[in-house]
Amino acid sequence: MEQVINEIDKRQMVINMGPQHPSTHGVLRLEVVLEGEIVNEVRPNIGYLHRCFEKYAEEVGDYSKVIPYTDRMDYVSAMNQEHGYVVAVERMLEIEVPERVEYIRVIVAELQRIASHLLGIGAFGLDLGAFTPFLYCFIEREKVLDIFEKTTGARLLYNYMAPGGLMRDVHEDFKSDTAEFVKTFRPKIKELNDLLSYNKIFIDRTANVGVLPVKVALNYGASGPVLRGSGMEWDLRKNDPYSIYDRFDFEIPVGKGELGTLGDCWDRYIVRVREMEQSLRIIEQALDGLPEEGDVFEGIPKRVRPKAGEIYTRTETPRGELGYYIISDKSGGPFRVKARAPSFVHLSLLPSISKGAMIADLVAIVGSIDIVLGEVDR
Amino acid sequence: MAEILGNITISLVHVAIPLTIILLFALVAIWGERKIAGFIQDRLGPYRVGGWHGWAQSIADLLKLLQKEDIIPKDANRFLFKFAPFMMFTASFAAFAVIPFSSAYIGSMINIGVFYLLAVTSILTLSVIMAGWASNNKWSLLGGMRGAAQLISYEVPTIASVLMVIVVSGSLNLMTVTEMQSGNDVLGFLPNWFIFQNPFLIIGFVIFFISILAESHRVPFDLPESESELVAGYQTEYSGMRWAMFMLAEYADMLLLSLLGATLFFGGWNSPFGDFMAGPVWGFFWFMLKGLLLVFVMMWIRWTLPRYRVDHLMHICWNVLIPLAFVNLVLVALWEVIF
Amino acid sequence: MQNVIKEGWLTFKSIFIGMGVTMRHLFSPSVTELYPEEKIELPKGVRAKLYVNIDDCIGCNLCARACPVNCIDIETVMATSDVDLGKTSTGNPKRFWLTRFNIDMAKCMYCDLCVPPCPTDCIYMVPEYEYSEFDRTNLVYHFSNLQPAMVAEVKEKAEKEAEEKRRKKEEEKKKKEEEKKKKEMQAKNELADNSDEKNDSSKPEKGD
Amino acid sequence: MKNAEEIYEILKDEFGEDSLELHSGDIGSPWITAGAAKIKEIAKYLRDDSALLFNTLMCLSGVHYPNEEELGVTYHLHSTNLHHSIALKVRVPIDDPRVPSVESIWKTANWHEREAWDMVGVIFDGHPNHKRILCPDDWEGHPLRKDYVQQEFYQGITTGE
Repeated sequence: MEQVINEIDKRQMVINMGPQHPSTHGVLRLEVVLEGEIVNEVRPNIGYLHRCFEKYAEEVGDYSKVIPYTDRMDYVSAMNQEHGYVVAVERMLEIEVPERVEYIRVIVAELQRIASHLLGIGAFGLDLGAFTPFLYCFIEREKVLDIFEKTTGARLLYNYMAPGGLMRDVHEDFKSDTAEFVKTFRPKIKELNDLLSYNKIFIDRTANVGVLPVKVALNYGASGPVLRGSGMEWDLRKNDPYSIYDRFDFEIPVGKGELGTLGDCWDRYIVRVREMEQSLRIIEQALDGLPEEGDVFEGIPKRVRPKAGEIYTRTETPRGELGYYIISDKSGGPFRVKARAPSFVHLSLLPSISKGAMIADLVAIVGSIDIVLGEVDR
Repeated sequence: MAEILGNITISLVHVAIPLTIILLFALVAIWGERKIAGFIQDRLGPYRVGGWHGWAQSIADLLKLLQKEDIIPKDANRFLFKFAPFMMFTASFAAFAVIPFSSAYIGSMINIGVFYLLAVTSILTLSVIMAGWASNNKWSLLGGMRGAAQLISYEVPTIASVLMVIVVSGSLNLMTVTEMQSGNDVLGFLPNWFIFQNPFLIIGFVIFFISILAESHRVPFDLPESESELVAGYQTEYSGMRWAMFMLAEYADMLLLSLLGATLFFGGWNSPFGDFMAGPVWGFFWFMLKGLLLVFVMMWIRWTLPRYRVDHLMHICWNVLIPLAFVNLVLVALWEVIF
Repeated sequence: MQNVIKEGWLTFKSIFIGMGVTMRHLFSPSVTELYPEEKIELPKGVRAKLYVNIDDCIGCNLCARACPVNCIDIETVMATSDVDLGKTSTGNPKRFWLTRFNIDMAKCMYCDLCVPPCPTDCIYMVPEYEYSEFDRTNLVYHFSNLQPAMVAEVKEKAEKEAEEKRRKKEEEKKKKEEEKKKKEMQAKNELADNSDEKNDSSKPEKGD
Repeated sequence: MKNAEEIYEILKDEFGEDSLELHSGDIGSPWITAGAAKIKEIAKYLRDDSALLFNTLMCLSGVHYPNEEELGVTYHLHSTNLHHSIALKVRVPIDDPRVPSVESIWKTANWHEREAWDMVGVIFDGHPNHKRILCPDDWEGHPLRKDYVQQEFYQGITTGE
């Protein structure tokens, strides 16, 4: 018997998944130790997309010039990244932000959350071999990007927010366009559920796969849909409110283990789907509350020069808790900026939850934690 | 001497006809699949080459593939690597010999037609594992292993479901099987196709259809290729013309199994309207129409569903399809005895 | 057994629902835009390519300082006093020759940060997006409309003037120093005078 | 829910005054500076004590202080049960930047400590996989130090322009 086991050990195969692989969501390399199709060990290797964000932020000597770079961290949800950074700088400056600016920020951030989740969901389907839902998601995402393009002038990397205000006022059709999108998008979620979420093959592939118990998730510092998928009701928009999120009425969808074990890939997936519905609710309320008049530039300070001190602020991006740790030394630029990226933390979870899975499951798990490599490597 | 020459000529004709059909089908089907995919995904699909809806896209692709560099990995087993795609195509192509395209044309009128077909298509397994192993690539190897396991397993339900029809028809000759399905007698108006003759054959057809999806490794059973997990499975290292041979073989296989399904369950070249629109030419039309409809359903499924995992695939085969197929076989036989 | 039947039923049901969805889409119109033939109109204010209205530029260098990637390269030369460069359309006086105003669009990241600081609104994004090049150096756009000969002339003139100014300044400096020396001397003298208690008589001497 | 002063008091009672200090800047949140030697015990206490229950490590950042010639590690902790947060800081001299690893207490620290080693050069004693994470293994220097000079060539490839 022992000899047989030794023999099996010799049959282990180390395989490099990535840096060029269709479903690693960017340039991620996973060293996978396989035994047949069973994954014995995964060792993620990152850094292929390292663009020295932190070094740049420290050297540039200007708080505002960092904003375009925050966009490029998680390029799928650039608005939320900006929002996090801008909130941090505003807290350091201790300034008030005009009402209208806050409302616009919430609307664009929630639109961005929908766009980002659409991409995450679509790509997850694609990883499992379902090509069509991916493109249906993209059709909807394009509509969001169209709204953004009209408002900010760019489709992906917006550089829209400034400390204390916005770079430009919204487009005149912004309100009607967004309301139209909210109206047309609801039935699309149902269609997506029909096509993918409740498809039996999809459920077979995702339920009971990559189970993440809530204790492990907390110990690893998971946040966002990954933590909520494990059944914990934790959303920084409610638990540590920033901006004006405390004014809106919405629920925190959590995984319930409906079709398998609590905290499996399907739970993480469905949390994202349901979050999109909640985002729609927030957008509707924000559109109602959006003040018609107001200058979006008046809150922008002439010089962004906070006093000495340090701050850690965290905001809820589509991927989880995005923290900015900023140390100011009274000069015009930050002394140290550390971005605590949710994807970075979630990727470190991967080895512990993919042990014993099959290679096809590994793809599903990577898809379900929805990492963006731009944010992992920064 | 003259006799030999005559035989060679006849053989060449018998080669040329199915080859033309396969090549034409492949050209149309590759374009058609992309078109269908496009329309399902609210796109347009190929649109540029050749004017109307990019009809010449497949030809352009073929020309491109012909020109591409033929790359063989340094440590690959050169002979097997080169040989595998041709073997794959040969296997599916040879099986066309026993397909009755119309009442006037069948390549070889042998009495063990179905048996021959199933035997020849089994070679596919060999070529998949050959390609996977010879590439000397870990992804290819995994793809090859998956392919071998899948194709061998799904041969059992395929054969069992074919057997159901054989129980009804009592003949292995596909021409005879087709001829038995002529006329419109079921319930007074339905054609005499086996699927209408025996209600249990509907279940039989479902089993057959699922099995041929797996046999021709189409979604949701495209595990040997599975581009999102295994990059491209056993095809990873292939390029240019050799890769085109794989594609051709895959489409030929798809057509072959669809035509087999049409022959066994949907009356082959028989017209659905009895004697109306019957005859050898119409027969060919009906036969291809039925086959292409099945191909369309396969494509439609491909652009709808995600992929199964390898253990689910095996579970479906051994725990569901095979027991069901054998139970159903008995039920079909009982129905035949009683009615 | 029951379980298997239930699973099977669920599988078929969900597959048929999904196939229904795709079938509906098969007959719904496509969303494709046939790009080179059909071009969608870009919305107002889209960020696609930087443009500088050089007639309005006063060479203040604010855009270059705002740029996070340093893709704007400006060189200015002080206009000599004999030329009047006129005013911009916004009424700001122009004081510099713009001998170089290059924007490297290969570096530009379209962040729009250079636009708001401009005092004359002469740098802005235009909705032009088809400007790819085979050679990267072609992506450096030269906005300065001064001819090389003119540049040289302007520079020479400016240098001369600067030289002149420097000379003048030095002269002035010298003058001042001399005056200072004089004053000091006088002060000394005065001091000496004071000590001699001849305050009143020393005054007319100053006028000399 | 406790604020920084209360947490500081609790910690002072447990670990004594000499290794703990409470600081705050002109703006932002206050932080507690702890001695490097005791950080692991303090971390364990912070996690397990029923009055504190800091069950998540939100962020761990390495910082280089060029004026003091010191390296720092900042731990941002949060308790999801009691909803309070605290920043904990460790300062070590740049010649001997050794800090005990808290990887066994919060798994988040695993990659973050590797990043702090990679970027700033803090050595974490007891880390199970003490390797660079973003830069290649044979990279020279720690990029986020203020006096960092980028190496000119890496494996024969120029690194700059």
